[in-house]
Amino acid sequence: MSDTAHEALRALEAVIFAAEAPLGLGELTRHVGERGDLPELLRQLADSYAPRGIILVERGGRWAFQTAPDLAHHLRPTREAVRKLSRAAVETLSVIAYHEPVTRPEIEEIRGVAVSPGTLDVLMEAGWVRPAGRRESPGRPLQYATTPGFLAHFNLASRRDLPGLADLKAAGLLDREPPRELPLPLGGREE
Amino acid sequence: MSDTAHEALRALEAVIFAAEAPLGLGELTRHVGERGDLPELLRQLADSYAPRGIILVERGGRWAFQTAPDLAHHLRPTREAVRKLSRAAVETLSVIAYHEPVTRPEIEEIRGVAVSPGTLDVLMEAGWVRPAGRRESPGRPLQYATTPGFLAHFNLASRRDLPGLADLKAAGLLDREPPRELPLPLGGREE
Amino acid sequence: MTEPFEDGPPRAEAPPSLVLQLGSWEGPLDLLLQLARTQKVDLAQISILALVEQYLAFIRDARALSLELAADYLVMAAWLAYLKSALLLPPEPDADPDPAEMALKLQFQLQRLGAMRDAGQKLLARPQLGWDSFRRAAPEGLSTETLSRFDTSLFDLISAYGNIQARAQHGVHVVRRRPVMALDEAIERLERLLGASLDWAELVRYLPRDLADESYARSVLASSFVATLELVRQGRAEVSQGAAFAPILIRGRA
Repeated sequence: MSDTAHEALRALEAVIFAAEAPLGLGELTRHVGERGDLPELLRQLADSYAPRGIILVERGGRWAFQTAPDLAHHLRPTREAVRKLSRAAVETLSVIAYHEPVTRPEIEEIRGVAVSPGTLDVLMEAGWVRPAGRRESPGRPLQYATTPGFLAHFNLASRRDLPGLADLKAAGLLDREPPRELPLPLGGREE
Repeated sequence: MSDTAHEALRALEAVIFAAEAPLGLGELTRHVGERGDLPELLRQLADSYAPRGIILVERGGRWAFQTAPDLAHHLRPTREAVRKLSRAAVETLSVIAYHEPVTRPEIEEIRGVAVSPGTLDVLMEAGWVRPAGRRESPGRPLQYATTPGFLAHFNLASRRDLPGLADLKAAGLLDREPPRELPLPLGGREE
Repeated sequence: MTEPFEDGPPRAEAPPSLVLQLGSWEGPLDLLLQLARTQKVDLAQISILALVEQYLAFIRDARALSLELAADYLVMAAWLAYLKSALLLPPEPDADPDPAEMALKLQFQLQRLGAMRDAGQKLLARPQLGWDSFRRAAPEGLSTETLSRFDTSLFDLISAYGNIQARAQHGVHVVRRRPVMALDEAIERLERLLGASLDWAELVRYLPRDLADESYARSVLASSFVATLELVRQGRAEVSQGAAFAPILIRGRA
């Protein structure tokens, strides 16, 4: 490659790199001056970047650098974080598991406190709860039920494997005093 | 070059290219994974960019792409972007850079005048100077040091690249304490 | 050139030879450094005695011209005058502080300030980011996406349900219905009965008779009295009482 062509390529890549937006041929010429066959130079530059992690692309007559599409996972790597469910969420989940399909007012009646919108979202995000159609009753409220993912996570063959009230009583889980730190349901809103 | 090394270089260049600020080895590893000798890969990548209009630079242990300095005339904005620093600010900056971490009384002793309120503010606002903890000495005075942004702005790979640093050190001019307590009557105010 | 003021007002005579630019020095050390540099030798080889002479001469001239000098310039002058006399005297072995050492320290300070000043200029001469080299204007940025994995055991689940049931058992509180006549009911009833009668009549005549439940009878009386007041307020009834605790009379208004 000639020295002039090399210098033209260097100028082009610097200008495109530092630009705030993709540049058209006119803007490129204004920055690097008349350099002969600009489209041909841009093609050469794009070729030289093709195998790299940064590539030169044309979009509607404008040129810009971007990262190679196959490397996107390095720019947004995922990380797994273990999160604890809030007590409100665990309770809501248990009510759905024992009573499904169940509507939100029913969950609230059983728990004795209102269910905040975030609680059901978290359970659906966890993949344990799904909307399960509407109840054919006044207001047609949405019903909720558990998912196969719920059974898998808790190692249950089916919902029938959940201990019944009698089992809970026998296991002492019904007679326990409520935990000391249990917030009083003043005003009826959880947490 | 092996395919794995090639892929590692591609991932590195994409991540550094997309980053909003220079990246250190830890951040690079988090994004591209364990890829063997990262400093060696970065050196290879920097070499491959050396003749280009975009270069890979190390600034205080962090890596970034920037345009080659000799191409500034294609890129320089028409307006004056660099604000003029006062003589006091330039001198205070060099005192901090060559003596860091350094307290305000030390800066004042070296310069022979009090540091006026605006001077350190301007340097901190520029992102070149930061408070760097307190000296464990009577009064626990606050110390100042330069930032990675300072190295980046002046195109220094590390503080070792400060102009004339080795000579000044050899001449004993960077010693914190002068040979002995000096009874010089200083304490004027700078303009 | 006969007009005396043609070229502007008369000027004071130019100062002798030394050009005084007070205000352009950043303190006495700065002035000393500038004077030292006029010696045109390495600061490490500077003649402190000559430098002291220069400084004192400068201060003398400034005072002769009645220029206002900041106090620290004068303090420095006094100190340097002392240093000068100490340097000129025959060396005294026990002098404290040792004048030669004081001179060395002054030299050190000048060298150090000179070095920092040069370093600042060298820094500014370097290629600068945003002027000589440029970063990307709008990088995409990196981010890490977090996938949540929820950690809840079957025990957590069933004990939570147990807690709900336990709460329900402990917490049931039923408020027993108390026999009352609601205000709405009393208004509606009184309005219906009054509509037929435009004659004064005692309020009690309009109340249901044979009320076995004492507390219900009191509720009926209270609600009906309030209902009366409400109908009067609406202009649909009139109420009258002859004296305190006398029977309350009401009638409807057409």
